[in-house]
Amino acid sequence: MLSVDSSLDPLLKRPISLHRWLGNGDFQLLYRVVGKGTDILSRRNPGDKLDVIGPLGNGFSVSRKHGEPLLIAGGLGIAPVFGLAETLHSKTPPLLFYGARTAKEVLCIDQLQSLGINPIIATDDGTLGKKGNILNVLNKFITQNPKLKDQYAIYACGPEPMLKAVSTFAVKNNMKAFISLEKHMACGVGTCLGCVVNTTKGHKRVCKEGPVFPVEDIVW
Amino acid sequence: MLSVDSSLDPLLKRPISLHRWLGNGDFQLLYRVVGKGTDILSRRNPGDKLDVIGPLGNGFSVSRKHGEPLLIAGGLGIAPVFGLAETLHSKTPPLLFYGARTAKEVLCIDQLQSLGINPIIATDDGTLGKKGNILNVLNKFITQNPKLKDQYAIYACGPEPMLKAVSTFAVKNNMKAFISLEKHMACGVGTCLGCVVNTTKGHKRVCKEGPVFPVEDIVW
Amino acid sequence: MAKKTPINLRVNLGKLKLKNPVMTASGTFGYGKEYSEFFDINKLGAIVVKGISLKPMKGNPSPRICETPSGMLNAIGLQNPGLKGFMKQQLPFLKTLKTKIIVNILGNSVDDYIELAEAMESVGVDAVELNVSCPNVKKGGIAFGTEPFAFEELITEVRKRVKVPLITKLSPNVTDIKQFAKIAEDSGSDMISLINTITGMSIDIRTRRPRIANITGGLSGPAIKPVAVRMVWECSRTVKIPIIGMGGIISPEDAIEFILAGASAVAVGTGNFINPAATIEIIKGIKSYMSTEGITSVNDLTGAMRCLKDRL
Amino acid sequence: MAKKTPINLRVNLGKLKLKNPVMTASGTFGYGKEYSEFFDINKLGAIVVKGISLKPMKGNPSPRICETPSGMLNAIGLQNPGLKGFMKQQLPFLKTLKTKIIVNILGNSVDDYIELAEAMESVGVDAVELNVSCPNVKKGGIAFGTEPFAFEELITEVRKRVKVPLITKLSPNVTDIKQFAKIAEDSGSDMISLINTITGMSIDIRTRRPRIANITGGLSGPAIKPVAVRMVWECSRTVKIPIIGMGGIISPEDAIEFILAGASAVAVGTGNFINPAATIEIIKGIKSYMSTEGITSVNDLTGAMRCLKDRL
Ligand SMILES: Cc1cc2nc3c(=O)[nH]c(=O)nc-3n(C[C@H](O)[C@H](O)[C@H](O)COP(=O)(O)OP(=O)(O)OC[C@H]3O[C@@H](n4cnc5c(N)ncnc54)[C@H](O)[C@@H]3O)c2cc1C
Ligand SMILES: Cc1cc2nc3c(=O)[nH]c(=O)nc-3n(C[C@H](O)[C@H](O)[C@H](O)COP(=O)(O)OP(=O)(O)OC[C@H]3O[C@@H](n4cnc5c(N)ncnc54)[C@H](O)[C@@H]3O)c2cc1C
Ligand SMILES: Cc1cc2nc3c(=O)[nH]c(=O)nc-3n(C[C@H](O)[C@H](O)[C@H](O)COP(=O)(O)O)c2cc1C
Ligand SMILES: Cc1cc2nc3c(=O)[nH]c(=O)nc-3n(C[C@H](O)[C@H](O)[C@H](O)COP(=O)(O)O)c2cc1C
Ligand code: FES
Ligand code: FES
Repeated sequence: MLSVDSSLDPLLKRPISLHRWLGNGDFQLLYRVVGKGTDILSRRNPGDKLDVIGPLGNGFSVSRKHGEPLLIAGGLGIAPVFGLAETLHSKTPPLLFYGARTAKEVLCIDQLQSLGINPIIATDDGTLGKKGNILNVLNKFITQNPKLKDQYAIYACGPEPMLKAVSTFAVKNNMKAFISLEKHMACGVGTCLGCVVNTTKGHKRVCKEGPVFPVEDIVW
Repeated sequence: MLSVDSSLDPLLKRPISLHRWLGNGDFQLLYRVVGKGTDILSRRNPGDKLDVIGPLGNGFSVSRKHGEPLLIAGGLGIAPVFGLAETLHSKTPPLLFYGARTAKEVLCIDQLQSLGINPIIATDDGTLGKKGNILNVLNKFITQNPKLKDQYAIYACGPEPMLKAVSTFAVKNNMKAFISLEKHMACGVGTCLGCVVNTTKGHKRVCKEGPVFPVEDIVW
Repeated sequence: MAKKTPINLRVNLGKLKLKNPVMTASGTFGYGKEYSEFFDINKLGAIVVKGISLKPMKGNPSPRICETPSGMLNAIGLQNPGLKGFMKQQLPFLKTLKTKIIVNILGNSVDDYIELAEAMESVGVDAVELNVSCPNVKKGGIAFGTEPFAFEELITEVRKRVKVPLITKLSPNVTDIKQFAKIAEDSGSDMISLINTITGMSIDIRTRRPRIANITGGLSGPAIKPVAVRMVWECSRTVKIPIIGMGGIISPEDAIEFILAGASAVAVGTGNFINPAATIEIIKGIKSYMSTEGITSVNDLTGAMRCLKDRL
Repeated sequence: MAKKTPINLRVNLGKLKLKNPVMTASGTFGYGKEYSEFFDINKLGAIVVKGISLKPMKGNPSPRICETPSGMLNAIGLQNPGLKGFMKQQLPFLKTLKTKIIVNILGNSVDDYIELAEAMESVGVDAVELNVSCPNVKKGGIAFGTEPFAFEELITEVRKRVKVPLITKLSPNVTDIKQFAKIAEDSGSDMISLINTITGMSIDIRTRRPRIANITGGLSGPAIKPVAVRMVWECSRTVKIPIIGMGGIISPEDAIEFILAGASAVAVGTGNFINPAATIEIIKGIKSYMSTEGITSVNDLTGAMRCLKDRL
């Protein structure tokens, strides 16, 4: 969570995923300007100080016992997914399915390739990779390689409709899947109960018990 | 009046005097960082756009029929007083009494001198000019040159206590005096009635009928 | 290709017909002259002028305003030139305008209001807005707007005497604003406007003095918008008369929010101070929102908020 | 040279003695654990925990919060683990702390409150805060905090049954908060805390849906500070019992403003979200203000606003 400036409007900190750890306590964030807060953030100058608390919550934790990692990123979901890919690349490079609205919004491709990862891409307007929804691409891929179902576990981040589709896909194919959720947040540390998601075990805080949840726990 | 940025906090525009007209519609402002708004203003980058309405109100209007101009500036009151000095300098350079807290806060000295104006300065801590209150200096000056009373009219801008002292001084010495007042403002154009000063003719709007008033009109 | 249907911004608030739903809030637009230097004020749906009392009022001492987080406090104290002063100094200019003129009136007794309303009707203003946030001298100084019986009597009596469209401006400083909306409707008010300012206060910790001379003042601006939207929504589910929504409107989005909550028209107050052209930009913005959303009449937006049934 | 008098931050709220006047506001500090990762929460004057009901409550559906100008709306829906859950999961940790523990309780009937207050007293919490913003099921769902008779009965009955210091938390959604302050005092409440959130609402104009699933929510944060300061001031001139002031406090200046207005202690709510160390910075800031101003006991600041007599 970070404050974009010290003004009281916007008031709340913004939740942004850790994109990359650079060592020495340095880190990178990757964000899209969508509203007032991110707009102000984008106008801050190099050297400016930001008020940041974190890292918060659980993050993706990959266990090979679930299978090899199959990553899915939708839009800015690439921010944490790339970070995950980077920590994973030492072993077999993970599979990455990456959907975006248009070619321009497909990010980190060079860095991914330098990690040996060749993402399978789909864009809504077909300007890069397949045209259409990345879940359709994944569906086709798994239908053509049904054995992969048992070898892989899914780690996904993206907009809610995509995560719902991932959930349906995982259940249908009986695959293990972990998704990183977005909810509006106030405190970011678990005290306000503002960011809850309905799960089979009751309301869970996305900022504290999440943002990553096994799909089977989520009650959509 | 200017907006320091588009955030809703701070909400209101800030009143800042026109310091200098540079021609071609360009102008300069001279301001002190005192709070949130001026702080944000001071962090804006060259080339940034500001939302400004003005010029508003009446400004100093010097008429030689009142006598030669004797200017008094206190602190940032130099901002409009300098502008006035600049428009006046073609004829006999005006007298300028200039008080500030400390040498560092004495501004525009080079420009004043290039206009042929050698201000009489007083600082609270004595780091430049006389030590103490500029009104004491003026008092002594007039006591030593009593004839000047009839030749000069006063134009003053500065903090309220100084303007009160100017008022007392002018009344005592039977001199014509015009003072530029500061009041908190919301609209700046005369509609909110927030900035009124009590005058012999009822409440007057500093943003519209002012900021400059003849001292004899003000009911302190 | 089908001809594009033109966008219709006209709204009828009972007999009061506006070319668009955007008006100014009383006390923030003077008597129109000042802002006419900034834009063509004839483009407004209506102009609501600063509150007028029978006798001239000097108002409160200075300081009268201060800034608060995303808002401001004011205690102007209803400074105004009085009925005669208004007729002489302000009305002639207002009469030249090609927009509706609404006069906000205030008094300390029912008779004051009647006299003012009759005077305004006689000179042909388009509507009268009752500012009920003033103390009722007869009832020991309790404001008309927070005491249901005084409130009811006021509207009933004024209604008996004038035919001019009556707007009752509701105070938000009450436990249940729906109650007042209902009384206004039942007592013959043609519409209601809300919200007036919320009473607040601010202290300068260095001088230890209140930041405004009157100690308390009225809070306005974006800070109060969520309260205002809620109250408009509550009232719109309670009464059938049209609602003029206000409280913190600066942008077209703000105005649309009030309309979706149930307002038939909106008024811009503090927003004029932040951006003198706010009203004009709001009119344009509503239009472009409607064309993006494929809505042809602004009336179709009133109360068009969607929500899950089980939450109502 | 004279020895510098040490600055005394201790305040006595009746029997409840605090090492300093800064506490947390219910619902914004969980049960203490989360913020203990950020700073030593033992430094706080007191911790007020999230409201506890007899049975666990699941709370409202998502979205539960949204941002507004200088504020936020929340409709958490009082999610909490219930009395048993609290005793088992939260109390053990709270018991290890070296600060006062205040439990905010809520119910739908007088009996609920009594049972909760007795349970809290029996486990030795330092004070109980009555959250009266809940609907009174017996009285047809009207909130205890906005209906004077239900309010009076609640406090009177709870008071009869427990000796533990009782704090009544006032709702700002009333016409006259002084009335409720007085009833609280007369009914045996040891102190009052105010303000709870102001009901508000926000609509997303693109989806045309309310921004929070519950439609309306409670407005908190700096936006409401002027309203809160005004209400604290009004109450402080009405009752003699100590007042805990809150509503939009983020900085030491904010806290001092409430104290000058008449609060004996303050609570930080939304401010914790903006700056997790806000409370600690406020304690430091009050201290340095006092030393600049030459004030040795924070009690001397309570109600120390100066104002022109003729405005009172
Ligand atoms: C756990 C988590 C991780 C995230 N990581 C990233 C990231 O790495 N890069 C990135 O670009 N974005 C990320 N987001 C989304 C990001 O938080 C929002 O885009 C951002 O808060 C928008 O702020 P704004 O002021 O520009 O937009 P506005 O729409 O003006 O914001 C208004 C309010 O809505 C909230 N809000 C708006 N969009 C979202 C959203 N999608 N999720 C949660 N709250 C939202 C804001 O925080 C704010 O409180 C993440 C969100 C979450 C919950
Ligand atoms: C007619 C006029 C001309 C001015 N010209 C200049 C100038 O040329 N240069 C300059 O440095 N300053 C000038 N000032 C003062 C300047 O407006 C304030 O210093 C500034 O508004 C402070 O804003 P802030 O946000 O930094 O301070 P804050 O204290 O955070 O402001 C809070 C509120 O108080 C108001 N305020 C604070 N100080 C003053 C003040 N002295 N007068 C009026 N309102 C105030 C602000 O406008 C704002 O609404 C002028 C004031 C007036 C009325
Ligand atoms: C400076 C000022 C003066 C006002 N004067 C009046 C008035 O004379 N009569 C009235 O009914 N409302 C008056 N109001 C209230 C506004 O009309 C409006 O109801 C309120 O400010 C909320 O809207 P806003 O947030 O858009 O300003 C005044 C408000 C302000 C800020
Ligand atoms: C997320 C959230 C949850 C809250 N939960 C409670 C609660 O359980 N009980 C209660 O009495 N007040 C609750 N409140 C109200 C606060 O305690 C406080 O009275 C209010 O927010 C005003 O203070 P602030 O502006 O500092 O937040 C809650 C407030 C927020 C923002
Ligand atoms: S953001 Fe407050 S609990 Fe998650
Ligand atoms: S600032 Fe509004 S009338 Fe002067």
